[in-house]
Amino acid sequence: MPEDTVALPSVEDALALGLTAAEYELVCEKQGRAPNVLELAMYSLLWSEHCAYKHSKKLLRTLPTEGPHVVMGPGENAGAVDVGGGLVCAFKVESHNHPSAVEPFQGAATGVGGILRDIFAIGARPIAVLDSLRFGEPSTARSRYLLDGAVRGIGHYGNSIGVPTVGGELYFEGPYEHNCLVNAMALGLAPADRLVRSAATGMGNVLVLFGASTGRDGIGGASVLASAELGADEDKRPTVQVGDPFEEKKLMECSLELLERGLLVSLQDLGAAGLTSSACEMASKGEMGIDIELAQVPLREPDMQPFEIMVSESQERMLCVVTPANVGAVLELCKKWEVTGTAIGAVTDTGQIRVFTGGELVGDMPVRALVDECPLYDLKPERPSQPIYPPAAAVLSGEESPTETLLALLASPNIASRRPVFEQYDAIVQSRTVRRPEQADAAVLALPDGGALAVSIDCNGRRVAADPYLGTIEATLECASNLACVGAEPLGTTNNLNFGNPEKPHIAWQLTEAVRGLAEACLALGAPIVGGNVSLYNEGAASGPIYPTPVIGMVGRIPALALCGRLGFVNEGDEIALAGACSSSLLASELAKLRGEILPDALAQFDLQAICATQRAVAQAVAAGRLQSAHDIAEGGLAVAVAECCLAGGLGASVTLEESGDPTTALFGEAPGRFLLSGATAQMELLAQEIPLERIGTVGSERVLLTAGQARLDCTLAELARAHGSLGALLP
Amino acid sequence: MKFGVLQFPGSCDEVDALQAARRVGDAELLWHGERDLRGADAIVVPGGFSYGDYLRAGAIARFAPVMESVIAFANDGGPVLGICNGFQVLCEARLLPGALLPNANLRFTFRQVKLEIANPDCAFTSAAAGAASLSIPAKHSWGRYYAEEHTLDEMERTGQVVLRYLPGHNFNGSLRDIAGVQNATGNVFGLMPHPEHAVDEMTGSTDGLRIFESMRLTVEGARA
Amino acid sequence: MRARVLIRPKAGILDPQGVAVERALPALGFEDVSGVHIGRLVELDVQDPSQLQAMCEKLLANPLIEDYEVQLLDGSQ
Amino acid sequence: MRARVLIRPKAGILDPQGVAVERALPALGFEDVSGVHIGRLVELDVQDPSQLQAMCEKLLANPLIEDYEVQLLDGSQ
Ligand SMILES: Nc1ncnc2c1ncn2[C@@H]1O[C@H](COP(=O)(O)OP(=O)(O)O)[C@@H](O)[C@H]1O
Ligand SMILES: [Mg+2]
Repeated sequence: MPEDTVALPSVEDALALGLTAAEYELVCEKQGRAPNVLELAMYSLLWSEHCAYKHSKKLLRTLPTEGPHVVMGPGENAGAVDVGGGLVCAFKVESHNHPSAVEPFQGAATGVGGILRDIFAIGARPIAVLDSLRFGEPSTARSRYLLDGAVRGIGHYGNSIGVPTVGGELYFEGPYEHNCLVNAMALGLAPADRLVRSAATGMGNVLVLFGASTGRDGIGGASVLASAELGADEDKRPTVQVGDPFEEKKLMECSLELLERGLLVSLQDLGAAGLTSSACEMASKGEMGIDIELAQVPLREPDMQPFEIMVSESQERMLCVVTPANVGAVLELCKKWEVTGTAIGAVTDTGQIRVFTGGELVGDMPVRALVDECPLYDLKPERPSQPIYPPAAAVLSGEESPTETLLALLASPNIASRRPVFEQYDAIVQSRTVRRPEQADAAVLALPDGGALAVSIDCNGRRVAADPYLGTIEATLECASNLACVGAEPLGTTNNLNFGNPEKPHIAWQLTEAVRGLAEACLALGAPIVGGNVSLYNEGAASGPIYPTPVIGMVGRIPALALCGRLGFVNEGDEIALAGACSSSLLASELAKLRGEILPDALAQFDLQAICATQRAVAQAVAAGRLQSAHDIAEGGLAVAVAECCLAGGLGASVTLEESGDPTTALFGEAPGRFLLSGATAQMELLAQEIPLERIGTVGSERVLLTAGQARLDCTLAELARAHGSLGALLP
Repeated sequence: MKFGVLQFPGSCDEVDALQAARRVGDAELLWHGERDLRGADAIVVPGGFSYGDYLRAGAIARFAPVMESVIAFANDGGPVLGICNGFQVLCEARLLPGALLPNANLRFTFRQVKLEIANPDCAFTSAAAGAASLSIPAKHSWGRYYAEEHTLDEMERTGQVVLRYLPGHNFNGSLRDIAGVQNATGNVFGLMPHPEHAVDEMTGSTDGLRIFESMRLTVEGARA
Repeated sequence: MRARVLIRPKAGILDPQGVAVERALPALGFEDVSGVHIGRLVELDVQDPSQLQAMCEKLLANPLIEDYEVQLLDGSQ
Repeated sequence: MRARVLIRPKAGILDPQGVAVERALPALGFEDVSGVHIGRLVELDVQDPSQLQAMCEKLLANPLIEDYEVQLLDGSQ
């Protein structure tokens, strides 16, 4: 190493960068000396929670990751499943929570940009985006501001780059007030033989950086942002990363064409921790070393320090490994797409990552130490003895009539139509979208072989808060139910674990229980985990932790596109049936929230295997064209599901529940694995031989009539539509 | 009959347009940096965000080398269809009157819209004759059609207003509900809604196919 | 030389952004604001300032819908 | 009183519009243009110009990523 004239950073600097004193000691040990500024910055990022999964890696190892359809499991930029016809579907969900809390438009936009890069980094062309959003109650101006900004940001990026946003979810709950969640999922398609990994191999091969130039964006972002609780202290505002979808569009086309022409050895996007993380992870996976010459990196601002260049999170950049013979052709193709490409380094056999500026060595670290030897921590889970979350303010007293209750539920921000949001997204570009939002429970995307993909993203954080284990199973089941409603059986699952501070025992307990539930549900469904993301420390300084929110994304296949399901009623006179065995409960339901009830400390038990069997039967019935409509019964229970099927089909219905129990529970109670189906009587009779199924009414007329014991509910479609349209007021 | 579909950096709907055109004829993509139209009988300037739509939608794309050839082709009477961003490009290139401004609702909006055919005799709607209305998706943030009052009067008089939003469907605030216009000689046509996304029942509607069908009839009619 | 171009919506053309800002201000406690118009600001370094007008006509502004005004800034910039 | 607010991307923050325009200009025959930045222009009538700064902070600009400059124009406007 050159005799550094500047003072070496101290242990205090390490602490400020988010490392512990013990971790700093370990860095010194790995280096055999005290690290310099550049090295410490790189260690602090790669050893951050965000990059090293210090508190979650051991848990993640318990997830099932293998199955007959899995082509690429966790560990690469995205996972992938075989979808037949020689194609694979790559998909992944990722969070951009903290950047979105600071600047919702750019935070959400760059979140979409980031997840898209993960998809095309493995050689798949992105074909769809889904967004998963959570804010505080919409009564606060801040929540509305964050909602508006995030939705605009997602639309701005997805619309401009030409990838349809085909689905998503949106919740408003107090615990997200100071720490909103903005997760984005993307899917891509690739010929099975074109998938590329990120391992840097081949001594002497060249490292080419291409895409946007490097500026001071998000410096310190990954470690500082992802591991410190957001305080009221506004001075800590980092430099906001600004997204450029136009640049990314060119980058995407360029990357895909480079792969199609077979010009690359490996490819990797630059995300959190920028060049540091990309280069080190490529070297680690290939068990090689890498030399980087910073003087070659195109800069947006002059006079950037070496450490700034190495940790910059400037968006829209990719790194690839190329054989020397192909460098010319690669740079030529970059030119065609008006993308700046530069050779910045080489693959070595040293096992070291060495950083040079103008030939002078300014950093030298063992790749293994940086990437694989960050200490992992055990969680100390402890079930809380006290309720963690206060109840929401009551908006219903419990004295309302069934009709008033239904209208209040339909108008509640968690249930009202998401149209004002999804109308800001292009859902149809690429001409694959067979089911758009509100046409079915899952989005349906046509495949060239006459089949289709179904995709859904889901998680009811309030139910997970009540019972992290069962709540996570429910979230996973709900994804599978959504797929079943369009006729699909699941192929694989992705997840984003959004939790509070895992060093706190009750958060550690939530996380542990949730992962246990996720593993169990994925096994039961035969839908292994192919990838995901973890976002911890989601807490507001005053407001406490968010609801534990394991966002689940699931992809399935439909055999024949033409038979995919829809949720709206289709024909007057069709029979309506309720499928599924679980008896519903008001515990942790949307109605309980509207009534201001405190969360229970457990959810009702259910039979996981029986639910999976019901889902399979429904999926098969839909895929065989035996049903006219199918809708899973979720927030707001049966009554809300009936209303949604009526609104989507523009038809009324009359439904009578024979069940003797409490009518309010029958109408508005919630439970996993229940479906509202419509179709011909003969089909219902047939299906009733396979699964628990109760025929409860008929489609028809202008009115919606529901009877449960003594309770009677009666309203017009127009009244339902008015209540259901209440979200428009939040996004004028 | 062969369509040439332009491709700019930032085009998004060019493959959709290509596939739609292929339902009625041959079609190939034409790269923005080349001047050769490769013998195309009709040109489609597709939707998307050419050059990110930075500055003004379509403002930069209209200077692409391929546009020089398209302008010459149009001036020779060749049929040119501009969809969404392509419509904006054709206005910026002065091949069509008027301009497109940010939506009155100030948001990107995606909605299936109903359109009235204001000029059923035009080269781009002849195959839709008799249709009461067309159902075609629109999706844009810069779709508010504007031209000066006297220009609008003149356009209405001469049949240059080809498509209008039906009542309740003009979310972008276009003057006189204008959704699509043609030039004075009737060979250049631009519209904000996306006919290439309405060519298959599976994805919603087939009304857009009639626009491509009309272009084929026009080209073949001229040849006969 | 540093130059600045101010580009405004032409008088008489609806400026929904200006309207939206004008509507939002009172709720934030700013009364008595009117005539709000929103346009674009372009700043650039040019060798030859005589090119600026052509640049505006051709690219930076659309004269059908926008007016523009060129300001030459202190050459020392 | 008529006022003008110039809003620009903060130094160091990516300005994708400026980059795209700068790249386009040479092809249109405008060489030697550099440092292109694109921002917004807000013009308005205010009774109380002392409110302008607060207005910018709260609504007109996004102080996280934009700088602003307030100009008071000739009162006769
Ligand atoms: N909750 C999770 N479940 C399964 N795999 C996960 C999870 N979180 C992260 N992973 C996997 O760990 C790897 C590293 O993730 P990440 O650091 O987010 O990658 P990237 O930098 O490419 O976004 C990826 O392969 C990802 O799929
Ligand atoms: Mg990645």
